[in-house]
Formats: sequence, C-alpha cells, structure tokens
Amino acid sequence: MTTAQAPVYKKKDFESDQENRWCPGCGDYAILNAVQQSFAQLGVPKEKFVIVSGIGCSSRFTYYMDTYGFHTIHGRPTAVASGIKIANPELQVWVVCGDGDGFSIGGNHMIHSMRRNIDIKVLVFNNRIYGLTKGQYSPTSEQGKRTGSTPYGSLDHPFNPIALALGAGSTFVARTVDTQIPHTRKILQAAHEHEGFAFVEILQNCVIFNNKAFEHITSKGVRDERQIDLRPGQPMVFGAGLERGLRFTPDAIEIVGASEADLWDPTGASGARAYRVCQNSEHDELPVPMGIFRQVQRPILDRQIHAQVEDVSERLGPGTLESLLNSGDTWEVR
Amino acid sequence: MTTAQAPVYKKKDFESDQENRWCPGCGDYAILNAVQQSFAQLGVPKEKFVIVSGIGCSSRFTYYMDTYGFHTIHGRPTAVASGIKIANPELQVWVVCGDGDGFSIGGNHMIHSMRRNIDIKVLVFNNRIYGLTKGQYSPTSEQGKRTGSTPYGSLDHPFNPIALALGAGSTFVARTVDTQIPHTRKILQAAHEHEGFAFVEILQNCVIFNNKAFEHITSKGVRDERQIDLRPGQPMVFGAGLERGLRFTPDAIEIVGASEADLWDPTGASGARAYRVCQNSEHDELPVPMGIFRQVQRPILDRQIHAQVEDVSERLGPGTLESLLNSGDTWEVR
Amino acid sequence: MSPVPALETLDEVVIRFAGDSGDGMQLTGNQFTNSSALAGNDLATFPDYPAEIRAPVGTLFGVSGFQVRFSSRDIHTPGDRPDVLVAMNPAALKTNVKDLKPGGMLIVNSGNFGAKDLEKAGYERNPLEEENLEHDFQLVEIDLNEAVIQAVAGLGLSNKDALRSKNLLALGMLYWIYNRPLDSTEAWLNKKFGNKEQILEANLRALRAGHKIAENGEFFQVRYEVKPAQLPPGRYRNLMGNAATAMGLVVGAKRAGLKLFYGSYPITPATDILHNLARFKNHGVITFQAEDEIASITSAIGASYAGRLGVTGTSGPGLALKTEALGMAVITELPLVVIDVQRGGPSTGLPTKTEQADLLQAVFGRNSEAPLPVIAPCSSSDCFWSAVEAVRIAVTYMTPVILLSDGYLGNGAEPFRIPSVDEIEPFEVQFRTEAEGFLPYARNPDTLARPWVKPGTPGLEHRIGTLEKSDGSGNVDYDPDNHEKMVKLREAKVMGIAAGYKPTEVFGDPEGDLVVLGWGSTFGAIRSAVDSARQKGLKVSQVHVRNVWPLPRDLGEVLGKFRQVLVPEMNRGQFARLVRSEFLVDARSMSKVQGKPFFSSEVLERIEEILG
Amino acid sequence: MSPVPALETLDEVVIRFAGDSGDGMQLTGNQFTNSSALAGNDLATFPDYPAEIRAPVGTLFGVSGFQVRFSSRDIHTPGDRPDVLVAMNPAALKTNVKDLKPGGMLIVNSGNFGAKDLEKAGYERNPLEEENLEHDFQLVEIDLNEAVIQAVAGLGLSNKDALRSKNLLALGMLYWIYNRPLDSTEAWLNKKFGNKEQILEANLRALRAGHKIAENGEFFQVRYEVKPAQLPPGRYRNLMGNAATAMGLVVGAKRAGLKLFYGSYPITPATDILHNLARFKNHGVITFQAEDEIASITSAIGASYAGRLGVTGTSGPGLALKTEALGMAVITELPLVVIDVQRGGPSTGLPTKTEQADLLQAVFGRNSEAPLPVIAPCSSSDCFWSAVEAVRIAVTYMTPVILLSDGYLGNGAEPFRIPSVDEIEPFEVQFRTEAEGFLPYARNPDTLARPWVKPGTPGLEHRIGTLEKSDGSGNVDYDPDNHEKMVKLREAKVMGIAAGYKPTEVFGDPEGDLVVLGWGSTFGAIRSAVDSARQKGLKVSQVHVRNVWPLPRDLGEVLGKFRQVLVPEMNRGQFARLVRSEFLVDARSMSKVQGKPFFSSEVLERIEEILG
Ligand SMILES: Cc1ncc(C[n+]2csc(CCOP(=O)(O)OP(=O)(O)O)c2C)c(N)n1
Ligand SMILES: Cc1ncc(C[n+]2csc(CCOP(=O)(O)OP(=O)(O)O)c2C)c(N)n1
Ligand code: SF4
Ligand code: SF4
Ligand SMILES: [Mg+2]
Ligand SMILES: [Mg+2]
Repeated sequence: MTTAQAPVYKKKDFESDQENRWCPGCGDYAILNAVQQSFAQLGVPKEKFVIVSGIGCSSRFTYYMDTYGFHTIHGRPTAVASGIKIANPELQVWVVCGDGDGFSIGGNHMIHSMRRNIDIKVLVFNNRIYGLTKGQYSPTSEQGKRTGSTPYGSLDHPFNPIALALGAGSTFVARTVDTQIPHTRKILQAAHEHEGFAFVEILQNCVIFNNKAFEHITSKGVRDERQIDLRPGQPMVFGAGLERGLRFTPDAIEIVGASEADLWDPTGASGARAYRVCQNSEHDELPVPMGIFRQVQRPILDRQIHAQVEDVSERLGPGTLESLLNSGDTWEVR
Repeated sequence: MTTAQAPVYKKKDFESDQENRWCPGCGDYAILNAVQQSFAQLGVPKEKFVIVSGIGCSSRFTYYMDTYGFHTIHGRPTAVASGIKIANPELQVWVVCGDGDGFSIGGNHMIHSMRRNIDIKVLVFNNRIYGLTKGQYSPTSEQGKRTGSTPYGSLDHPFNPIALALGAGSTFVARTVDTQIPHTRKILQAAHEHEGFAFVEILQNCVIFNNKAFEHITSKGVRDERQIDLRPGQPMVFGAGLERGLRFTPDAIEIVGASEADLWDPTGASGARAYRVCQNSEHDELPVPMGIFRQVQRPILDRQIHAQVEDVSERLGPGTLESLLNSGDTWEVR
Repeated sequence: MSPVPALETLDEVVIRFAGDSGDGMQLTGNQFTNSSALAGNDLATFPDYPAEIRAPVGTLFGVSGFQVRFSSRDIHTPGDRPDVLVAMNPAALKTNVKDLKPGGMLIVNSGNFGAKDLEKAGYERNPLEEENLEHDFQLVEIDLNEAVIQAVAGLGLSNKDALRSKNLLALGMLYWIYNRPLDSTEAWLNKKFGNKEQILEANLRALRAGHKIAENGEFFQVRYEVKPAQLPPGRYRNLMGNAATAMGLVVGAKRAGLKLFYGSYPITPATDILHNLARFKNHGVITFQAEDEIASITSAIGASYAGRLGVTGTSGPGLALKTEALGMAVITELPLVVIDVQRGGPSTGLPTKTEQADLLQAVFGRNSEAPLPVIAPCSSSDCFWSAVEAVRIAVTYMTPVILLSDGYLGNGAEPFRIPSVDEIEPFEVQFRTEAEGFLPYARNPDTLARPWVKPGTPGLEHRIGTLEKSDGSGNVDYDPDNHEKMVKLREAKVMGIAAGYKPTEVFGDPEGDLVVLGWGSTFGAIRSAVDSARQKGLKVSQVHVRNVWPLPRDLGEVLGKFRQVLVPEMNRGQFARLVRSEFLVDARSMSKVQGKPFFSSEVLERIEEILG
Repeated sequence: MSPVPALETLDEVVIRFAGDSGDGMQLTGNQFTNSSALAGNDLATFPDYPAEIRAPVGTLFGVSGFQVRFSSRDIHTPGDRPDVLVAMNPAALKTNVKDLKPGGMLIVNSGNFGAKDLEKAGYERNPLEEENLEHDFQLVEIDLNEAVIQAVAGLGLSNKDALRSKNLLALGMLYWIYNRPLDSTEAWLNKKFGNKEQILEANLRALRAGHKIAENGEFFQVRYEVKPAQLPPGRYRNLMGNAATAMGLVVGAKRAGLKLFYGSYPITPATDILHNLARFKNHGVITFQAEDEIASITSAIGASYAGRLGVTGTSGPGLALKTEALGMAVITELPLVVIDVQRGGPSTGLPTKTEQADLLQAVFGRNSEAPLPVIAPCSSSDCFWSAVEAVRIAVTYMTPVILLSDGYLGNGAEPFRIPSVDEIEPFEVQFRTEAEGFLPYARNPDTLARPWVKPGTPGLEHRIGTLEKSDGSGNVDYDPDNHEKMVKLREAKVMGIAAGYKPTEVFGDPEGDLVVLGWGSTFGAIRSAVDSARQKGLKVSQVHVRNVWPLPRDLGEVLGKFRQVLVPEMNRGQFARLVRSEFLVDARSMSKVQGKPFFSSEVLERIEEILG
C-alpha cells in the first residue's frame, strides 16, 4: 500500500537491538511481531513513530521497537502521550500498556483521552493479571480469582473494557487476540487509519501467572464458534464456515443463519448496538465479539488546539517579545 | 414510611449549626434542602449517616448536615467513602462532590467504585464548571465554552456522565435537577433503597460562573417538553399532560403518542436501552431523560468482603494472638 | 461649594479597601493601584480574600480586602498598617479596624449599618454610635448607598443594581482626596462595559459623583499628594506576580527558541498563571487544562520530550501529587519548569492565604535521590526574572526546575520596569540532529547535560525510560556501580548549577552583629526592617537567596562574618534547616505561620530584641 | 561407597545459590534456610532477583540469587562474601564468581555449559576449561541435568519437566555436605505438591539423589557441621522482614483492640505484606487492593475514620503518590500506619534492589507543615517490633506514622524469637462515646491527641475536614492566630513523642574517637564492623536510631561525646543531614547507592581509615 514516496520497510527495521526480557512463551512476543509487521506497512517514516508505555511487563514493549520510545511511569502513558501529541501532532503516537497500567492506576487518564479524542492509538495488553508484580488480580480479572493478593478468591466485579471505552466516548474501539496475528494487523491498520483516538484491547496470555486465561474463547478448537469478528459494513457472521450470524431483536441478540445476519455498523450516532453486543458473556451461547466495535468521527483535540492557536494568531497578529512585554497600561519614568 | 421503631425526624434535625457560605442563589441550597428533607424520611438513625465530600463549592455540603461528615481532599471522596463503608457496612455512606471533583481529578475512583458495587450513594452536583476556583471549564462543560482558562472557547468534548456510569458498570444510575425538589427527593429515596452503588447526577446552577447553564431544559417554560422522567415500570411519557411518549425503533428513538410509548425498564441485563436513551442531545427534538436509567442487582463488595472474612474464620477458626505468632515452622531454643 | 482645600504632600499612603466579597473591593483596589502607578508612584499591593466565592452578604468570613501602598520613595512591601481604611459594612469594619493606624482615616458606608447588618457582623451595638471610633480615628461616615442611588437616578436601574456601583463611588472620593485623575478608570470602564451602556453609565456616574461629594467639602477638608517616586528610568507597567510569572515563562521560552506548553489543573492561588497564559495563544503558547495534577505534569513532560518547553503550575497540594512524575523528569533528564504558588496548609488548609512551607517538599519531596534546582522570586516583579531564569536553567542543564512563588507574591502587584529585549540574554537551545556518534546519555562536559532530541529526527531513534540508565547509552542497566555513578552524575549536574551563581550580595556591611537571611517573598519586609535598623545604628545586614537549591557555595562564608544569623520565614524554620545542615551555621528561625506576610515592624522588633 | 568422610566443625558458612530466574533459586535458598533454622543456627538471608519475571533462559540479566549465612554465633548480616557458590549456568557463574571468597567452594552445573549457554552469558571460551577457576577455588563440576534426568527416570516425565527438579538435587547435595536432615523439605514438598503426585515424586527423588551423589564421595570428601547458635531461649521461627511487618501490624491492631484494614496497591518490594495480610482473614483482617496508591491510602484513612486501624503499604514511587493524602491524615488527626519498603530510585529506578533514600521524603515530603513520626526497623525481625510500635504511636497520638523498611529487610530473613503475649504491652483504644462536653479537637493533655469517635455513635455527630480547624471545636477557621496555634499544636504533638523514647543506647564505650551512627537496615553491617574494630582496640562505638523522626532528644549530647561521627547510609547522606541540622553536629556521611546493602568489611575499612 506504499506510494512512490512512502518509505518501504521490513519488519526488522522496527526491531531494536535490545535483548528481549519477557518470559518465554509470553503473548507479548506475538503482539510485538504483529506491530513490527504492521508498522513496516503503514507508509509512515519510522522517525515519526513514538511508542509510549507505562510500567508492567507489557510496557517493556518500547525497548524492543526501533522507533522513538518513552517508557514512563505506572499508569501515566496516555497522559504523557497526550502531551507529546499536542506538542507535535506530526508524530504518530502509540501507547502500549497493561490492564493494570491502563485501567487500574491509569484509568482516569485513559477515559479523559478518550473523551478528548486526542489522536493517539492505545493498545492495552489485557492478560487479566498484574504480571510484573508477580501475579495479583487486576480490574479485568474475573470474580473469584485466586492470586497472591486474593488467596480466598477475588470479590471485585471486573470492568468490561469495551463498555468503559464506549461510555467514555472513545471514537474507535476494537478488540483482538495476541496470537491471531493477521487479525491484530488488520485492527492495527484500522486504528492507524482512524482519525482520532483509537482504543484496542488485545487479549494476551501470561504464561506464568494467568496461563490459558482466554483458552475458552481463543484456542484453535473453539475459536470459530466462540468469537465473532465485527467487520464494518459486513454481515455479523461467525462459525468455521461463517455459516451463522447474529441479529438484533428489540431486547436481545439472537443467533440466525448467515443470510439473516444484521450488517455491522460501528458508525451509528448512539453506539447503542456496540454497547449491546459488547455485553455478550464469555460463558453464554452468544459468540464473543472481536473486531471493530466503534468507529466515528469527531473533532480531534490536538488539531483543534493548533487551529485555535493559528486562528488567534491571525486575528491578533503574531506575538513578539516587544508586544508581550509592553501589553497593558504602561508609563514612562525619566 | 417509618415503622414503629424507626426514628422520626424533622428536616431541621439534619441542619448543622454552621453558617452557610454558598453564594446567594446557588443551586446547592435547593439540593441541601432536598437531602435534609429526604434523610428525615428514610427511617435511618441519624448517627448512621456519614457524608463524605471532596473539595469544591458543592463539597462544603458536609458542614451543613448534622450527621457525621468528612470533608476530604479534591477528587478522593469515593475512595475515602469506600474505606469507610468497607470498614463498617452498617453506616449509610453518602458522597457529595462536584463535576470537577467527581469526574476530573476523581474520575478513576468514581469508575472503580462503580464497578466494585460498593454500597455507597454518590451525588454529583454537576454545574458544568469549577465553582470554587472561580470558573474554569470542567469535563462536563459543553464545547466552545469561554472561561478563565479558555478565553477563546474550550475544545474538549465533554463526558456524558450517565454513559460513563453505565460503561463503568454502575448498578444504579439516575439524574435529577437541583430545583426540582420533589423529583430529587424521589431519586434520593430510590438511591437509598437500591442495594449497592448508586450514582445520581444532579444538574445544579452556579449563579456566579455558569448561570442558567440548564435553562434550556429546566426552566419552568420548557421543562415539560424538554425533559422526560424515566420511571421504572412506567410508560416513557412526557409533556405538560404526559401526552407524548417515546418508543425505541431498531435504530433510533421516536416520539409517539402516550399510549404507544414503551414501558421503561432499567433492570434489563444489557443496559443497552439506558445507554441509547442517555445519548439524547440537549439540543435536538427528543426530550432529555431524567429519572432512573439503571437499577440492577449485583453482589455488593462490602458485604462480600465481610462474608469472606466470616467464612474463612469459620473454616480456619478465629485467629488468636498465639495462633498468629506461632504459625509456620517453629523450633525451641533452651 | 467650599473653598479650595489645602494640598498636603505625603511621602506615602497605605489604603485598605474592605467590604463584602460581592462589593468589588479587588476591582476598586486594582483601579486605585493603576492610577497610582500611572501617577508614577512606587507601590505594592496585598489582596486578601476569603476562600468562599461569595459568602452570604454581611458575614465576617465573607469580607474581602485589598491593601495598596503608594509612595514617592522606593518601597518593598504593601505596608504593615493602613493609614486609611474604607469599610463598606460592619463586618469589614470589625475584621479590619484593629489594623488601622491610630489617628488614621476611617471611611465607613453608614448606609450598611442597619440592625441586620450589625447582627451578621456580631455587633450588639452600632459601633458608629457606641464605640470611641471617633476618638481614635478620623471617622468619616457616608451613606454610600443613598449617594449611589441618587447618582444613578434616572437610568432605570433597580436599587439593587444601582448599589452595585457603590464601590466606584468610594473610589471617586479617594481619587479626589489623593488628587488623582479619573481618566484611567473611565477608560477601563469604557472598555469593560462598552456594550452594556446602562451599566457603563451607572458606573461612570458613580465614580464622578464620588469625586464631587468629596470635593464639596462636607466630609473632607484636606487633599493629599504623593509625588512620583524616583524609580530607575524606563517604561513601566503595573504587574501582579502571577502575571509576571506567566510573562517570564513566555519570554524565557522565546529566548530559548522554544514554544511553551503549559499543562495545569486549576488551584488557588496558581490559577491566574493558567488564565494569563491561555490568552497568549498568539505567542504560540498552548495551555492544556488536564484532568488532574498528575496529567498536568506528565503531559508537560511529554511536551518537553517532543521538543516544546513543558511547564506546569500548581500550589502545595498539587505539588504533592506531582512528586512521582518529577522523579521521571529527573531520571529522563528532560527540561521542565514546575511552579508552586505556595498557600497555607497542611492539606487543603487555608487556600487563599500565603505561606512558604513547601520549601522542603520542593527540595527533598521525591522518592530516592532525585535532586533538582529550586528558585524563589523575591517580589512580584521578580517573578518575571525568576521565571526566565528557571527556563534558562531547565534547558541549559536538561533538568526539571521548581519555581517557588507564594500567594503573597502571586496576587500582589508592583511597578515593573519593562526590560528591553537586549536586557534578556538569549539561550537558544540546540537540538541534537546529528546521528553520527549519538548517545542519548552522553554529557556536555560543562553542564553535564545530555542531548535533547526531537522525536521525528531521522536516524536518532532511541528509547528513554524510568528504569536506571546506562551511562552514555541510556539503556536499562541494573549494574550496581553504574547505578552509583548515575546517582552521582545527576547530583553533580544539579549541584554544579551553583557554580554559575553570582557572588552572594550583602545589603549593608559585609560583617557585623547580625545578618537577617531570607528567601522568597520575605525580601521586602526584611529589607525595610534592616534598613530602619541600620538607620538606628544597629550592625545588621541582609542576605537574600533567590537560588534556594543548590545553595550558593559562598553562603556559609558570607554568613560566617556575622555573629548571629536570623531567618524569618513563613514556615517553621525550613530554610534555616537547610542552611544549618549545609554549613553548620547556627541559623535561628523567626517563624510566622498565620497565612499572612511578615510586617517589617515585626522583623525590626526582633532585630532590636536580639541586638538590644 | 567411599569411607565415611570427616566431619569438620565450622563457626559459620555463607552459601549463595545462583541460577536462572526459572531455576528456583529463591525456593532452594528458602528451603536451606528453613532447615538451618530448625537446626538451631542463627542466620540471615539476602535474596537478590532481577526485575524481569522470567527473562530468557541463560541471560546475564535473568540471573537470580539467594545468599544465606548460618552460624553458631549471633550474626547480623547475610555475610559479605560467600564461602560456597552454587552456579546453575554460565550467566550465574559470570555474575557471581567475583564475590566468592578465594579458596571457596564453587559448585557448577556443568550440564548447562554448552556453546549456546556460554554465548548467552557472553563467554567466548568455556571458563570451566580455560580459566583458573580450579586454582582459585575448590571447583566441583557436576552435570546436574544428567543426574536429575537419571534420578526421575521411569516417572514418565519429559526431559524438560525432569530438569525442573534440578534445584532440589543441588539442595540434596548441600544437605549432605552440611549434615542436614531432608525431612523439613520433604514435608514441605508433600504439602505443596500433595495433589500432584508425579511432580512430588520427581522432586523427592531429585532431593534424595542429590544427597546420595554427595554421599558417594566422588565429589565431596568432607562434611561440615555448624553447631546451633546460643540464641536467647525461647520458641523461634524463621521470618522474612515483610512477613514480620505483616504480623506486627496484626499484633499491634489486636493490642489496640482494633481490627486491621490494609489498603494497598501492588509494588515491589512491598507486595508481600499485602500477600501475607490477605491470608489473615481469620484474624479479622480486611485487605483492599485499591485502584492505585491514592485510593489505597485514602481508603485506609476512611477505615481509620470509621474506627478500624487503617494501614497502607508501598514503596518509594507509591509513597510519592500518597503524600497529598498524608496531609489529610495529619490535619484530621486520624491514626494511620504507612509502610514504605524502600527500593532503588529515582523514579522506577531499580525496583528489585534496596536503598534507604526515601528518608527525607518520609520526614518532609508533604505540602506545608505536616509533621509526622517516622520509624525504621533495623533488622528483618525488628520489622515485627517496629510495626507494633508504629501502631502504638498512631493510636496513642492520633497521627499518621511512616514505617521505613527497605528491600533488604523486607526480603531478608532471620530467626525470630516468638514473644509471649505478655511481652507485648496492650494499648487499648478508648473510643469517645460520651456526648457531654464533646469537642472533636479537644486534646489529651499528656499526648495532645484528639478524641477518636466512631461514626455511628449517637449524639456525637460532627464534621471533620481538611481546611484549617478551630482549636477545640474543629470547625473551619481562617483566623491567623488560630492557624499558627494549630500548626504549633500539631508540631508539639509529634515532637512530643520523643519524650517517651528510652535513653539512646551506645554499643561500646559512651565516649571515644568515633561513633558510627546508623538507622534502619545498616544496623547489622555497622554492628559487625564496630565489633571487629573494637576487638582491634579502636575507640569506636555504635549508635543506632530506630525512631528517626522526631529524633531522640538526647542524641546530640550522646554524639557530642565522640570526636567524630560517621553515618553510613544507602543514600547520599540524608540522615546525616537531619542530624546536622538538628544538633549542628559535624556528622559525616558514608554513602553507598548501589542497590545493595553495605558489607561490614566496607564499614570496617572506613573506620580504620578514619582512625588509622
Ligand atoms: C506508582 C507505582 N505503583 C505500583 C507499581 C508496581 N507495578 C509495576 S507494573 C504493575 C502492574 C502490572 O500489571 P499490568 O499493568 O497489567 O501489566 P503486565 O505486567 O500484566 O503486562 C504494578 C502494580 C509501580 N511501578 N509504580
Ligand atoms: C489537589 C487539588 N487540586 C486542585 C484543587 C483546587 N480545586 C478546588 S475545588 C476545584 C474544582 C471545583 O469544581 P467542582 O468539583 O465542579 O466543584 P464546584 O465548586 O463546581 O461545586 C479545584 C480544581 C485542590 N483543592 N486540590
Ligand atoms: S509474567 Fe506474564 S506477562 Fe509478564 S513477561 Fe512473563 S508471561 Fe509475559
Ligand atoms: S461559585 Fe457557583 S457553585 Fe460555588 S457557591 Fe457560588 S453559585 Fe454555588
Ligand atoms: Mg496485566
Ligand atoms: Mg462544578
């Protein structure tokens, strides 16, 4: 998809020289792979990319990408990224963080950058556990989970990250799975093309502290039946041969034949259908949606900020040191 | 509604001796009034009430109630209240805060207490402005607002507090208006009766920095046409004579005659209708919903915590100082 | 009309306006200040308002005050006690009259001394009738309410609306007494209410009526004149400290060749900096009102990383929230300016009152060893110069810098001599663009600063982060010796800033019995006190420190020339503690923690006590 | 089978286990420690693991180490250098061999020295062949891989699974060498893998095989014995510092008659306290894993307000986030214990390494004047007693208290003499229930504490908050004099805690040439060094401070009896700064900031340098 001028890259142009320190078998490797492959294809000069991460296993991501990168502090990558993007909207700013980083300590910055529609892309590696601190339950862990901090089972109800993103007004909301690399690449591409904030939840396996957390929906055997890929403008179909589909009824969603399936539209004004479908349970009959839940246009904060600066500068004339110093009432002492 | 044993109170039993320091004409007075009236009717011994507030004009509320009260720091009242309620679930813990306190700096604690379903009641006085710091735009201010910090107009897209609460998993979500005292009392009563977390947005007029912000939906003249009161189990009707109603179509909401209106059900599993209806714009034709958006049952964290403590104590036997000190491998030195 | 009154010349006058929060006292005081400034006086102001926005009318806690001192000499403080008190209601009288100088002029709005007003102020009897006000002061009772209603009659205003202009009536009177023209205030009214004709007209009439009433001689027999001060020649403007800080930041950024990014979250008394900067869009300034203080500072750090000048401003509770992120700026060695306009604490404390008690938080309040420089302006106009200096240090040394202002400086105003552009040295930033030999943590041998690279620069892609970095490469490094080396390098860089300070100046003789050592906003009170004490022949000098961290290297030696060291501070001895630990000098603390600045008389008394 | 080998008696041995993060070194070390404890040795441990969870196999940064020192004498540190190093792979050898004592025993798993392993560790040649290891050390090469595969043969395990047990094989060998029974580890394995029979069996076989291999004499010719230590009589258990802190908190709460609420957010190296407390549900303990550090502390403050004992724990970056809320606890005067298990910084820094550099943050890192006491345990088992003391001070004085532990103390273990219940004085809290004469901010004349009231108590409804409070009533009060009074009262309350300290103890003579002053985890290294120096006849003594703020009142005087004061700290001189500023004593800092504790030999050298 590269034009004449667009740079042509290989995956390895995005591999840094740092030795990788994730556990063998960690799902983060697959995501790294997908991101490196995707970035090579986006047609963006590599010096324009900035990866911003928080603290957590996932946040080590930054060190493995041969782009500009900033490994910040726990929970704040979206806020740091907001500053970077506002300071220089030319940069392609991607945030990588964990479910703890992004939704526990960093939840507020997350929802505020969503509502503001700052043009950053946020990838949350959701392994439903705190990896780096050696396995405590996270705000996306299922109730009843036994971990270091919950030896008798956790009691908190988890967030539904998709619902939260919709509620906070994210203009792009998607979900994918670490090991489903072609799907991940497709979503990354769409996130890149979306003008505005993009939220991508990536289900990620932590082999050490939460192994096989997503097996029931992602393993080869069940994947086709338990997942449905929400593709904009396409029928909502699933199954090994895409032979089945979903249809909205006034009060529910029902499984129908492929031909009767509703078309999926992530652009509607209210987002109510996305909200409805993201409530599908992992343990019911309905398939769990992946793909693009929401994709709408809204003014982009970083662009608007610069437009306002230009607009005011045009109206008032560009400020000089002299005009600044001498503004207001002045008088002369001789 | 008081039983034989329940205490009988008058409004003035809930009035403290502190001089009120809000600006004359502030909407907070009306809310104070409604809360004092309501509390007198709830049948709860007054020493059980704890009001917890953050910092802001609205958060001064605490001082004016003759109950236990804790005026905390900016943005943290839901977190402090969570600690209080978990420490002693017998207490009736009510949080009062502003839109800045609750949704700007305090947004994370807010959404986490929602997902956890801690049995506290949170009243957010939404005046769409920072009152106490003399008028800056808030995360609920409409785009384009000129304030001290946005002399050329604000650019951020605001939160829809109701949508955010739904997305975060709040089990009770409602909205009312400062001056509509009977409605406010009804909502407070429902919030009290709800077992679990209750979120109530109260549209509140700041006469000094954002006067008449809600006139277009709350003034006497337009109120009946521009508001619809969502009443559980009742038809969705509005208008001076409740002559009109709303009906959900697959993709939208339409205005119909009262008899054709849908029944309002805030208890459905997905919450998609609440999500849909809360997207009604203040500037379109559809009326703006007030009342109860959502009301569902889910395990309550503070109760579950205590149940787990009891359960474990029963299984392991109650711990004594001796058993604690002597747990694990020990040996004797003579 | 009475005979033309005498025109007495005074060296200086201190006026305090006091009234309800809704009475417009801040506005009145500011107008008076501006005309005094235009008249060429030196001046200083002290606004003092309650934490409530507009507390119920007439209550004690709702009283808002504004003190202005204008003078024909060089002055450093808004004055200890007013010569003139304007009290708009009983509450204002009650809370302020104790400060009025014996024999001072007391102007009260008798129209607000009804039974209900008195009750709200907790007066059992009408003080105008019962107490010896007339004996102690030059009491002038005027029913301003009545006067303003008359003045605006015919404009079709309700009484309630008419009364809104009574502050301008009072202002008109004072203009007459102090022989000031009305024109600057008239111009201001025209600009402000240009499109609200009725209100404009009411205000103009009230102002002129006040002038007339004073002129007609019933109430005032004397006029006073305060001659222009002998300020250094130049063009001046009247500037509040927070405005000066804002301007200094923009000027600093321009001198660095950068554009400013200001990330902030509103908090008293720092919000005005945000308000000021938000107006400077045509200077390329971006202001970002973040969701909280943590996002304010982290977005500013992001902006610095991206090649802008990241700045964030707050007050004490906000600084507490920014401390974790400050550590990130320290370890990533990015430039950043953090402004703390200190207020009364602890915790929410006394939000609208002043204090200097965040010093140790600024110097030490971060996890682990995270050294950074701290600068404290000594006057409202020095806020400008200190801000420029903070920017210079931040970009020269690639370090976060804390600028410690306070509520007294931030809200106070004084004449500011506008520097010419050449007076402000440029310190243009050179971004690294050369890929050859690039190491993210290589150091400039003079400053120990690392290179600053704008993301987007081809060939310089690299990663920074908050884990310990390898000397040179900046890669993650857990090696014990590297860690110690980096800790010491960061320290050496910051402590090295002191090498660039000018020698410490002493006001007065370089040795003697006592040196009064200060920092920040105590400058004016100390200077006046030391000046007076020296005129009385006491062997006392003043040393004032602007770079409070790292401390000037010669400070120990300078202080050592005096038998005693006294440190007045609006805290419990924090700067004294720093000086003691650094130089083992027995610096003794003079502490005042009342949410109010020192009176120079308090400092003078203490000097006399020590040397007496 | 070879002849029964000699059994030599040693005073003490230091063993270090080093291997890949996945090799189970922490587990092996802990097992060895436990059996040494059960054998009655005094002991101390030092686990040292990387920030990575399980870095790629064989890399240098993936090496995890565990050092244990066991002794027949009273010891205070895990030893400077190991007598025995067990290196499971080339990376472990490379990163650890430089610490091994000359002539020490070096056991390597030669099965992991393939070309790829060597490459990952950056060895160009096989050190077992090329370097003079054999000359410098007692080199023992064993192919543990082969041995373990043989040992578990027939269980149907894959080779990969079989290899998981090789650490137990090594452990079995060491048990034989040091004459330890296998039973405690066998019991532990049975408990841990009771329901996983295959794994249990593999582990048991590996353990026994190790023992056997050692016994058969091919590799080892001597066995050693370390006799039980003469510890004070009593019942003992082996206790890690973080576990001791957790236990101390619960015991403290019980002695106060309270139930514990622990609000926390995971962070290395403090998380174990949360893990420990989460298991104590049958002691009425509630643990709340909050969304962040701010919610952790504010929920704990809420719990204290509601009448529980609120406690929150974290490490440096988390403490930075809690500082604003600490101010709230100070002004509302609620009891609260805040634990900071310090780690390397600044910022994220070196998360798994130890440091003492949060001291000034703990003492001063809050906005405005917000004094609070700080306590630092001096050993892993003292974490218990310090936690009890922290609880006592918090509830007695109605104040937040910071307990400054560190990674070295928190992760290290030593024998803990279990006190009888009577040894722990009760300090039962009396909640106020009497409405008559109740004032929320009335003060206990002895402690200056205000009353603690449980919400829910009829008739005592009242409001507290973070604006300045009126003395007595606790109502909002902006009065300048009241503010100053309250600032001083809060200060007097906290400084008054020092009145209850025991007189400062001196180890050694009460006067002399040098006193080595320490706080926190440096105790052991300093004690050993001073002890040795004294045995060499040097006039040196030790003073160790547990209550680091407020400082003991007699400290200045005690230090004054010595010609010089040396302060070893794992920071850049923070405690020295406190002591200097407080007592104007020329305390000199000995700084080590390497993420590692002091060696006692380093301190000894410095003593000799100073006195030599
Ligand atoms: C302020 C602060 N609090 C806590 C920590 C400790 N910490 C580091 S990573 C982490 C959570 C890791 O979980 P997640 O974000 O889900 O990332 P993962 O490791 O699972 O990829 C925590 C609590 C920290 N570094 N800083
Ligand atoms: C940590 C901190 N940051 C900022 C402030 C300043 N502050 C006080 S109230 C407030 C916002 C007030 O707005 P809102 O919460 O909407 O309450 P309102 O006054 O409108 O009722 C702010 C920013 C503070 N007190 N503490
Ligand atoms: S702990 Fe889990 S998330 Fe972290 S690197 Fe290992 S497998 Fe991946
Ligand atoms: S500023 Fe606004 S919100 Fe605050 S008290 Fe006044 S009217 Fe009410
Ligand atoms: Mg995770
Ligand atoms: Mg508000």
